[in-house]
Amino acid sequence: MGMERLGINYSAVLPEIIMALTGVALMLMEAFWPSRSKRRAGLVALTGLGIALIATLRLWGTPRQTAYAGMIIIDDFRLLFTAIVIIASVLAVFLSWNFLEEERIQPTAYFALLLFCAVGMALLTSSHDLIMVFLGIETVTISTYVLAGYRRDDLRSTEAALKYFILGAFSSAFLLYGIALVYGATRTTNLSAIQTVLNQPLNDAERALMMVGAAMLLIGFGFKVTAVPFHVWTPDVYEGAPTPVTAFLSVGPKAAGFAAFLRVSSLVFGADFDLASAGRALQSDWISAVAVMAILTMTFGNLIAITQTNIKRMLAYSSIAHAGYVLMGIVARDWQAVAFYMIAYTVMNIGAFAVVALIARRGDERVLIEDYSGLGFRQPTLSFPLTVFLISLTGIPGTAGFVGKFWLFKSAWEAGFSMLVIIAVINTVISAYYYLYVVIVMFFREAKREIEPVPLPGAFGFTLAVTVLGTFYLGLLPTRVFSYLNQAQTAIAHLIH
Amino acid sequence: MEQLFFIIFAGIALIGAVNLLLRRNPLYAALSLLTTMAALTGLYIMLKAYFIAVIQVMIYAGAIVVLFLFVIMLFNIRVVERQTDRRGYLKWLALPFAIILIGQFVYIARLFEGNPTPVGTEVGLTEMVGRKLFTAYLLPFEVTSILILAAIIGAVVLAQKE
Amino acid sequence: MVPMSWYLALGAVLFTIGAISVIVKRDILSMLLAIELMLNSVNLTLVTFSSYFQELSGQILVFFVMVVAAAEAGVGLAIVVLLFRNRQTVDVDQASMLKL
Amino acid sequence: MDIALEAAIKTAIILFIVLTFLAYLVLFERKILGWIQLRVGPNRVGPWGLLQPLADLLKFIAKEDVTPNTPNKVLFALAPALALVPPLMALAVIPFGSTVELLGRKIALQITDINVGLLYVFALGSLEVYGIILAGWSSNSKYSLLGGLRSAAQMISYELALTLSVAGVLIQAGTLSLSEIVRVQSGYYFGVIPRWHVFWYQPLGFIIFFIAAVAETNRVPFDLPEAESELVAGYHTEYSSIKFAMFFVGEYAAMFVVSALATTLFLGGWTGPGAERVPLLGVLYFSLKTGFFLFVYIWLRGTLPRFRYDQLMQFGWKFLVPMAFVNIFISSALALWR
Amino acid sequence: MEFVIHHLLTVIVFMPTVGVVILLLHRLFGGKSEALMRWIALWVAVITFILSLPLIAGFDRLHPGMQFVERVPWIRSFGLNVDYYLGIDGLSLWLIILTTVLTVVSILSGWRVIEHHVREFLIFMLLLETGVLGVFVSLDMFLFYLFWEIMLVPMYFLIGVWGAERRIYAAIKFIIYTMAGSVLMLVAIISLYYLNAQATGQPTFDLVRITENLRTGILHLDPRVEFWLFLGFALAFFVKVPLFPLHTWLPDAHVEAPTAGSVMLAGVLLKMGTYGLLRFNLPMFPHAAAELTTPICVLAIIGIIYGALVAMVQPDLKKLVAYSSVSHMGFVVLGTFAHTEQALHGAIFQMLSHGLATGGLFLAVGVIYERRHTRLIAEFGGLGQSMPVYTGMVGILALASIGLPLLSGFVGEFLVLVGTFTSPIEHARAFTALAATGMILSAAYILWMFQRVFFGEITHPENATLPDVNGREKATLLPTVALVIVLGVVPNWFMRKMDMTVLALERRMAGVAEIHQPRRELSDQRVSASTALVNGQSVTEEVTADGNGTLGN
Repeated sequence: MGMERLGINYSAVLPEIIMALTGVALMLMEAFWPSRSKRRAGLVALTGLGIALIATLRLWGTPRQTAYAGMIIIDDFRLLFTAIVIIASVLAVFLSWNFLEEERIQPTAYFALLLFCAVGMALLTSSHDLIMVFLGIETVTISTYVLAGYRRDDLRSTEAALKYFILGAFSSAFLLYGIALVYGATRTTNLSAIQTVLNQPLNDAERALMMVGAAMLLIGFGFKVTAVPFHVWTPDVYEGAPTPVTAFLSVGPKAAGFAAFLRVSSLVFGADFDLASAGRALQSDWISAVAVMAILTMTFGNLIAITQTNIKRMLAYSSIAHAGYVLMGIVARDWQAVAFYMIAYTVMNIGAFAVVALIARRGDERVLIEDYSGLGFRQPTLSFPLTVFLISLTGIPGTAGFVGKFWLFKSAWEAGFSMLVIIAVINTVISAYYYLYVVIVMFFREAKREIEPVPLPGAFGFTLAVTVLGTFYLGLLPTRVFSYLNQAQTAIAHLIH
Repeated sequence: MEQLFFIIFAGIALIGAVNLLLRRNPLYAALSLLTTMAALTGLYIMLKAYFIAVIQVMIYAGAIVVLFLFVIMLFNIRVVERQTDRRGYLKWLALPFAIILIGQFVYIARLFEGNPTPVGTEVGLTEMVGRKLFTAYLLPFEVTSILILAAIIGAVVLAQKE
Repeated sequence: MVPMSWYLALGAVLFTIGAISVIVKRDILSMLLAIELMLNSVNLTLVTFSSYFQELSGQILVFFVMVVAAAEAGVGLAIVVLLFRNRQTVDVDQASMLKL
Repeated sequence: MDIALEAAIKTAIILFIVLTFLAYLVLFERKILGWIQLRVGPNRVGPWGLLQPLADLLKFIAKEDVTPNTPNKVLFALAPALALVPPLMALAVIPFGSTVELLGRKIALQITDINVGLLYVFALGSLEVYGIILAGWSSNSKYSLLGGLRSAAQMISYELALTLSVAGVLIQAGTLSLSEIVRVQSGYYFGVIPRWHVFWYQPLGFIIFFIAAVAETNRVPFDLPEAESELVAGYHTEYSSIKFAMFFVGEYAAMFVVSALATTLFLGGWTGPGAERVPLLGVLYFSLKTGFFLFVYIWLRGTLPRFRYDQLMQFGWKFLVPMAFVNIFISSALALWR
Repeated sequence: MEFVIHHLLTVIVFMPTVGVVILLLHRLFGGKSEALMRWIALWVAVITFILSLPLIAGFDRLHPGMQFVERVPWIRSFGLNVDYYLGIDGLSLWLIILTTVLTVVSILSGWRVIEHHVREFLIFMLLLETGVLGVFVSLDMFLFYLFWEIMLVPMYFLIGVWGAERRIYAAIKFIIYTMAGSVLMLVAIISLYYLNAQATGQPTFDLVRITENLRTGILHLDPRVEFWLFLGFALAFFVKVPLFPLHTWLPDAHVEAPTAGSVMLAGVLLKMGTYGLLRFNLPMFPHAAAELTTPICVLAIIGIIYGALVAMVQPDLKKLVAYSSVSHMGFVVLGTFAHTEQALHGAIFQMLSHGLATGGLFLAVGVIYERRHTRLIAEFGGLGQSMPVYTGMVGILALASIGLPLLSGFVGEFLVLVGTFTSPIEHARAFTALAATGMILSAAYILWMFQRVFFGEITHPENATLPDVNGREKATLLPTVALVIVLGVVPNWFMRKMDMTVLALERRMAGVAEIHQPRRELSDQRVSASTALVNGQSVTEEVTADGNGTLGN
């Protein structure tokens, strides 16, 4: 049994290998070279992520290929999303810098978990088999359960971890049952093989299994990407988890979840099926289900977000709403739009959470929107970036959020979902209310009580600078990123027809 | 004969599951689950999935449920006394939900009745499983090591005392 | 000869019972146990398909499910321990500073 | 039907022999402990105390069976059975000797040879903890509970090392069937040294296995679950009469199974000079090797102090498990090299 | 200098942004002097104004197309062909000048009033100018939308931070209304883009190209689609104008905004709405425009009368001026949809006139508010005695607002009325009559207000000692006063520059048959007139061979 037949290809999983080894190295460092210095652990983590990012980018342009007996696939889609999740992880490392110090948390295990989570996310973006999808999701969620509960002496954090865990495991069971039923219908778990099977007529039993299986998969993915009505865990977890972790949760695992969702949707359900085939019927059902989910998600997320008084909860609901926008991209089957939106969302949301983390400070004490009153002119170094991010989240032109939204809307419109687009733009207006409310509180209200200014540590300064510049760069000069995406399109044109 | 065995095992499994649903003491719930698992082991043997049958006992019964019992005993959790109404409505939701789900599944399952292909003989052997695990499923197998490592670190981090 | 549908039906019923238990139970440990029951029913379904189809990947998937179940149980129980230490209860409703 | 009948007869015979053996094992233990402590040991009932086991049995049966005020009487009664049954069931796959010819039939001296034999034993071994845990919980006594807790933690921890230590053997033997494993070990290298795993490739695995096995059976120096000086009698504090006897027998049965397993896996099982031709000789070899392990058990009890709980855990996780991994690594390297 | 000449529009649009950068650098280097900041901002605004003057000189009034064109590819991917595409025609030319003038005036008006967060105030003012100028010069729909929305942010802050008591409510209302309108426009832009790409195979946001495609029929729209697209754009613009039922944000925003904000809002921002109508709705969707003429005109008339009536009962000066805006902007909409040349001329002219007159009135209110910290009409009276110069200036502005001949308001409103009267639309005469009522009402409330504030006895003793306008206030009021006079005296000089644009618009509407059905003869006349002009136009095209109308011409 030669290496070729197994499809062993180390360079294909090099980013994962590097990150996993870095995680292990961190743990070993803790054993043999103990220190509570966050700097050393952080630098090791950053180095690992940086090398992994380089490894990912070096793969750019390699022809589309599967590896490990069809378990994973290497294409530009995977590389792009892997790059996104690695960048999200890098930003999360910067965000955690201070948090670890203030909470006196032992840093190595934290960073190791972050890296393992990154491994899971990267695998998720490349999985080409339902088994890999399942394992990738589990690797991500198991690490993040722990990260969510990392402030161990704080009840909110513990409860967040608990709720996340129970609902996460619950949804995993649904996902798994879906996988089992799909396997029962098609006798395989490989995505291409499933597509081949679906391109033929199935018998009644198999079709029924496929339908229910697809519905279960949808539930499972719905949980992972915080789509309504499977979003219930999101606000609590986002509120309770330590803010840097929340920032990470809202972008990294979500991007990875969307990658897997998109992969499954597009490869299994998005192909051009013969008219008589089982896939055709399934495809339309799937798309309309996702469309309904998108509408519910964005509307619900935005409406509830208005009523929130806690900024973390507000951002949680906003994150749900944004998931709704991204689902439009899945409906439109335009993965580049989704990819761009996730890049934009990563940059602006991490930035927003960076400010929130900084203001919340030790023990997540100042997280009410009221606590921001009078911040505006007193600390422009914080309020200005936050305003930029909020404006970008609203989707005002000139910022990353606008270009991303614009593209999604355009794709959905071209795909013929004009109603969806109209609902989405109405939602955008709704969202303006609560995003700009924060701006109001910051700039238009006087401080209720005297607050000492928050120091701006270097790591945060760097993060904020990068994210603000990124927001404007993506908003004003997106051409370069577009052209990368464009190249990718030609490389995997057959992924979505 | 085989059908009789199936009915016995399935009956035990169902009793265990229903008991799990009804019991309020987590200890009894755990033991009910154990019963179900034992019955499932019997079914796996009937399906000639020997390897799965054995590791079912080893992992589920031998590790997971023991862990549960350990935690239950650690906190010496007795009956959860309080009866709250907050989730009462969920119970009423659950019943129709259950009927729909079960009906749907059973309907689908019945569609399969037409083709009772014989159960495989070769497939369940440990050697076959092992061979496949280390060839086609090599990468997932390796990924589980990361997963378990993350779980171990996580569990230690969370549960350790300062 | 036991028809395949019997196994599948049993799996479905067990899954449903598990799902309902997760919803109606109030203490975390029972919820976790119910989730394990759900995973078990998935396993039964997979093994059934695998045996009847004479196709091994179902059983391999069961293997992975068990691994994941063990890992999840470990982390989940660690969270329970932490919660108990912080709050002396395992009742989900009790442990609800955060709104549901 | 023939096969079933044959299995039933074999089961009955083996159960009878082993249980009798276990009864006398208790006597031997007391005798040997006595000698180690420079005293005589039991010597009143029968010559050299040989009827002592019988007397013990009568006493167990005659004593009042006390059930404490427990939340669940069923579990309380079930626990001893759960402790006793798994080790006895494990006997089913242990090869006591090679094949004998009887009434024109070839009869293997093993109840059944299933191809996942080793895993079967481990599966049953992992069930053993339930008896102890449930006993500890249902006794409604703090000593029992602590004993049960300790036992659960200890058995889960050491099961890992135990299982991992066997992986080396599996890599060498390439099978999970116990009789196959024995067969692999027959023969000699250089004409003199038997091809037992303990000599070839697996000495480290053997050591780890035996240490972990002692811990798994809750024996000194790992007898924390029943540490009499701390916990009265641990998980079986509240048990008396025949229920206590079941725990008692269960523990010794577990010792026996583990020893037999060690024999089979590492010491070549029933193999030995002439065992192929005279099957009963094989049984003798098997008994001698197993007896040696049982003696070591008793010897340890006579000489070693008890671990502290944290030492126990540290030793298990930080020494045995890593060493088991090293062993697997070495074994794999050797297997590839060969 | 070469760069400035060839990229004049870019320079004008981004000059204020340069000012923002200077102000930020000033902060970075620890500059604290508020006076210096004010001077920086003022000079930047003045330079912008001066730079915008060559536009007038260089504007070729006979050239029918876009002038001072700049075009650079910007985003090119996935069929997202976005260009950085600027240019002006007769419609935008004067609006740019209006913007640059009013910015200077606004910055001056905030000189003493704005005491806290001076730097931020100036930054937002300059950003606002960039946004507004960008809207007027963008010829790419994507770019247009970008500036359109960006402009909201500084205005939001101007109202929210430096406004009066209910500023937060006003700011939110302002932004939600405007955004709600503009996102629908976004949908319309996307769908128009998509339809155009489908029809021509060339995806582009190029406004001129798409308009041309629509005119020539290369891109043919289904009537229903056209109707919805029209509404998509129109709602955004109607909110901005504001047309009657969508106007409720305006009084709040005006009243709460600081004087400078009100001036910009009334003077420039409202014009963006009517500009959009003229730029998008009329030339692109003439059929829908024709179809919807009657309801829109009705709404415009309601706005005119309703605004005037409400203004009449306002006790608050600023509210009065705000409602008068609703009324006056109604004229612009009416003129826009009357589909005659005069009416269009009048509408555009009224935009300028209203910008100056109302802007000036807001400045004037600001002047006495600074002194008395109240805007209630009842608090004043007899100011003519204590502040004669001020009274004179306000008088001119008020008369201009009423539409007294020889002042700017007269020209615009008169042309609108004449144009509407001769308009082929249904009920044209009734509309004219009602709109004329509005004019009379406006005379009533303005004069009544003027009388109550400036004439009569001084009822409140503190008014007796009010100082007259100082030099800075004169500097703010004078330009507006002067300009309303100039506009009123030599309207032709201004209107000449718009001729070609208006003609093109008119012809576009004339191509739509149905409005002309009631009066076929008239339309025939017009067509012949147009043809004559077209011939003349082709001649001029040869003359201005390079066609770009840069300064060199």
